[in-house]
Amino acid sequence: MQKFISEQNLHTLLDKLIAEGTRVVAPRMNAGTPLYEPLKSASEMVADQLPRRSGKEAFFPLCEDIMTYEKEGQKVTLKDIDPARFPETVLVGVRPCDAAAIPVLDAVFSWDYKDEFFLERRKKTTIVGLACTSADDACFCTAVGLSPSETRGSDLFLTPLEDGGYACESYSEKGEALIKGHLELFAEPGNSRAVSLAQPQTEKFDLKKVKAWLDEHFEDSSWDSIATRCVGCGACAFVCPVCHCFDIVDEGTEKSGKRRKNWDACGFWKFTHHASGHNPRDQQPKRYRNRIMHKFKYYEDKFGQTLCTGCGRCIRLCPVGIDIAQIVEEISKK
Amino acid sequence: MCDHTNKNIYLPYLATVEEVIDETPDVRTLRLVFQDEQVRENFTFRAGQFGEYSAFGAGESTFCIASSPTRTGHIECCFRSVGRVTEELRRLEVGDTMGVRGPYGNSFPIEEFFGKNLVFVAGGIALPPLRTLIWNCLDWRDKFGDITIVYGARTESDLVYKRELKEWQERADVRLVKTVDPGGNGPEWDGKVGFVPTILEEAAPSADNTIALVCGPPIMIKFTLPVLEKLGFTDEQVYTTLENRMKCGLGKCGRCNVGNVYVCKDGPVFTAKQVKAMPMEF
Amino acid sequence: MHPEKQKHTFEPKIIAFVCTWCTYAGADLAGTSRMQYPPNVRVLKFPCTGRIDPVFILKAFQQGADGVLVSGCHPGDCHYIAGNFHARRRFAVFRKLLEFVGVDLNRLQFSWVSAAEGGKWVEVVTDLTEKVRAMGPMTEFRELALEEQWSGAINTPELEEAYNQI
Amino acid sequence: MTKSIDTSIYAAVSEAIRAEAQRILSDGTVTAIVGYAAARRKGSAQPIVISSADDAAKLIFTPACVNNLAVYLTKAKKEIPKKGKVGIVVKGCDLKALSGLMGESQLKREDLYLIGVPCAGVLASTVQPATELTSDSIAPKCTECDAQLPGGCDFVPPQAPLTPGQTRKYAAEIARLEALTPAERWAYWKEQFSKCIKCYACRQVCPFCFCEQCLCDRNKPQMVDTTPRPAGNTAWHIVRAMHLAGRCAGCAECERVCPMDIPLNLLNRKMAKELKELYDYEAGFEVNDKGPLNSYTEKDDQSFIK
Repeated sequence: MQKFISEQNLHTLLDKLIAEGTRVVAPRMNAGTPLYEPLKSASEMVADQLPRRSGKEAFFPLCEDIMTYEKEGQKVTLKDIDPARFPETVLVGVRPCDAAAIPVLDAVFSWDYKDEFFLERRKKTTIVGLACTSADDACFCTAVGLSPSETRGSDLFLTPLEDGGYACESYSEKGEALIKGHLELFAEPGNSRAVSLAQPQTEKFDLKKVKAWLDEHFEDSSWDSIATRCVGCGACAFVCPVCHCFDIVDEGTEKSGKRRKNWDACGFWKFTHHASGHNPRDQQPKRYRNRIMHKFKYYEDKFGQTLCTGCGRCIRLCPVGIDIAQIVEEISKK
Repeated sequence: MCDHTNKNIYLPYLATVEEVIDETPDVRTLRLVFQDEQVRENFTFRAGQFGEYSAFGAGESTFCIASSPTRTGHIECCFRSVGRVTEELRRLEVGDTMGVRGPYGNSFPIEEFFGKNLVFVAGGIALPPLRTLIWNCLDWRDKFGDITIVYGARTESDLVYKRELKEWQERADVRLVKTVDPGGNGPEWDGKVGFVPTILEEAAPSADNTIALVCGPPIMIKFTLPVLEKLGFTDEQVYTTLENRMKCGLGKCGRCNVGNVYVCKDGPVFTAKQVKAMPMEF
Repeated sequence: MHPEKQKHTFEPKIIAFVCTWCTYAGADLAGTSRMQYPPNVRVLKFPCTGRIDPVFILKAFQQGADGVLVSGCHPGDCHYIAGNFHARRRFAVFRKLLEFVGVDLNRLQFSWVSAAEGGKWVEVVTDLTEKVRAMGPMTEFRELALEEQWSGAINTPELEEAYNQI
Repeated sequence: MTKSIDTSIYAAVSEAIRAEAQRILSDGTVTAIVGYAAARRKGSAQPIVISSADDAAKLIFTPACVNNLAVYLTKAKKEIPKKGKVGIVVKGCDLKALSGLMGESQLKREDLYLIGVPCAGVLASTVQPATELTSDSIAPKCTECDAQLPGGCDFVPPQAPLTPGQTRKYAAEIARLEALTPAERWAYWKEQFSKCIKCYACRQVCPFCFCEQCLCDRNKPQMVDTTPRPAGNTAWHIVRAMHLAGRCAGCAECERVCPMDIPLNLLNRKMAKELKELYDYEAGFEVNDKGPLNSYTEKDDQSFIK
């Protein structure tokens, strides 16, 4: 379904949704940092900045409770978290690189055992993508086969128009339902052209070639030169739209507390450290190798997808300037 | 509260500690009974599978289910007290409640072992993952040929399941070769003295129609595999279980992988052939 | 004869980190001398004030203390010669840090109480308890403990109940 | 008002670094040099370790050379070979960190060959690496810099940086916060800390966070909650500021690398300010065996103690 929505009507739509009790999550400024966060009013939305953290947070929170426990003498009572309590959400202004990440994550959270925490949020969230109009030289969505107008993952996709407002196309029943529920705010598509979209400068990687090299080069001296400078923080993984490793910890007192699931990163030494003291990935280059391998080989092996959408966040935010686009490009040329 | 139809895959079953057995000064066995009647009746597993055991307030740890699937009504876990969770589990007394998730992972293909001789090779705290299979096989004794168990630990007191070792030693249908590392033997020691790979070579079980099951610290495995090869075992005849740090046990959390193999889903039981095909990252 | 116990609407929880050689002995003296002081204080004994890590103070506030007292030997009297001199600098700086983060320093008291100063112990504990009582409960850290990242927050009655019990 | 900053000396400085690196690697003075090299993105730079004289040509110095390379010489980075003498390119602020590490017996002066860099400032983390250096785009730490010309190095290019007077950004911000009520300050930090994602980038880049196992990675006992919730985040940042008090040399790496823009260096600057007032201590180029928090005098202030 193709429609047009004016900037003002978009705001009206969001305010209406908020008033109805739907959680509207969109890029907004939090103490000077753009983040996807629930809006109190549509006017808070900042559409022109790539949020510092990706949209995965709406489905796979930074930290969430998975149960509570209470001890009384020898007895323990557990309380489950009812996924039915997750709020209905509309995620608006999502960059194509963030939206495309969500179907990639579906694979891992729904193979074999089903992670209802992710899947239930997924079910209850409508993703409104927004075509991307500005790229810097860290952006490389085009290199991994996506683009600033990529609609994968979006239920509804907005493209800014030259004469103002947005061209609006639905790609799922959820997207269609959002339009139909508020038809009065949408108009028939007009003749205005789309504004010129972002043009990331990175050339397309030959991902097959990259994988073929990775298949053969688990042991390779280049891992050391790539990752010696890595300081072992989790910044790249935490800002990544598709990194999905997590930890499970208990927090509370002797008497009662919660079990929580929170983001973890393969860059941490503790990630694979055994209680015995043995660590299969005992050096930083081994940990960084796992990051690259997971993204461009393991995930491909297991789920037939690339675990990277080229958002460039890890490049911009790496404390020591590790540039995954450059690394993969070099691999593709080997 | 916590029935197995529950959709929350991270929610454990509650289990009561029925018996506490000290195996060594720092290794303890807990015998557990599920509190929910339905779970108690319907919980089944296969030898080699593992569970996630909770000490509430401390977290979860991963161990194999150490009891035999043929002994129903309870399960056992056996662990060394080294970290926050295991120390907390060690504090549990009879009647206390803990959590169990599982069974997870693959298992030993026991049906394929029918009619064959079995050689179990274990070191230290790595006997429990094989003990589940050993009892499974002993309970179905007539389905297997000769059964040899080579088990070693650093010292006499580090040997786990001492009562069962005695029982196996006394059985005519099991050959038990027990050993301790040089210097680990006391005056009463009636077993061998030497490292497991050496003792295995001495014991020299025939590779003919035989399956070898190896579990132990990485260093023991490293030196045992060549010995088995020397004795004529092919890589398909040798099974081992891998131990990696895990959190979810469900193929989600992303830390137990060795290359593209998720130990929690594709393992923990592998043939030596599979292990050799993996990158050296375990 | 016990004096009439006064009824208060708010009984603050005070955690006292004390050194075993002086203040603990001082508190003991207060007890054996049958001096009265508020029962709000929970005493934790350490070998020396030098062993009292600032993180303990933080943890106490996080776990629900309304006030924290740190007390040890007078300067020059340290059983380990200089433990309290080091502690003095550390706590001077830690106070400034907490103040900068926005913790009201009236909830945190340091003192030197010797083994002979049962009376001073009573005075210090009473002063702090009454001061904190007047200030009301320490809500900052408790509220913080209930806060979730927006993405992980779910507001269910069961959870709220569970929270309230923690 | 935006004032431009003269970076014309950087080209000559880069040239001098390259020549010196070439010389000390080929004559065997050092086995490796930790320096900066250009990276793919326009104007960007990244740390590099070179061990061959042929690679000396890769070394650069530009306003994008923001890292404090001292972190690569600490225990936390076991991957860098520490055989023989190692050369390192240091700005004044980085040199203070090295002096601190020497004071804490983590490094020996004789194992290092210090290539000092005259520096007029580097770029803030909030701007793209190709941005021109101005009073707006400059890193906040550089507005308070008193170490444009490092002292006590083995080699310093002869150029002298020109640094116009700057508004001291941290001093101004600390003064602003100090003037608030405790409740207002608490609200400020609560908002900042709630953004934290516990990526530990602040810890990993800090030259002084060289502990084999951080207090926060230990779970017996679990002193600080590991989950990235406001409570654990606040505890973590308080603990870190305390552990750095009297040690932090002001390189502001923690703040630069924070992906969530938490003004972490404000805490460290505040601590430095207090230590200056209380014990007249300031991080500098000289090596002190004892920092202010592992020494004492009998006359230290105790007005806050009953």
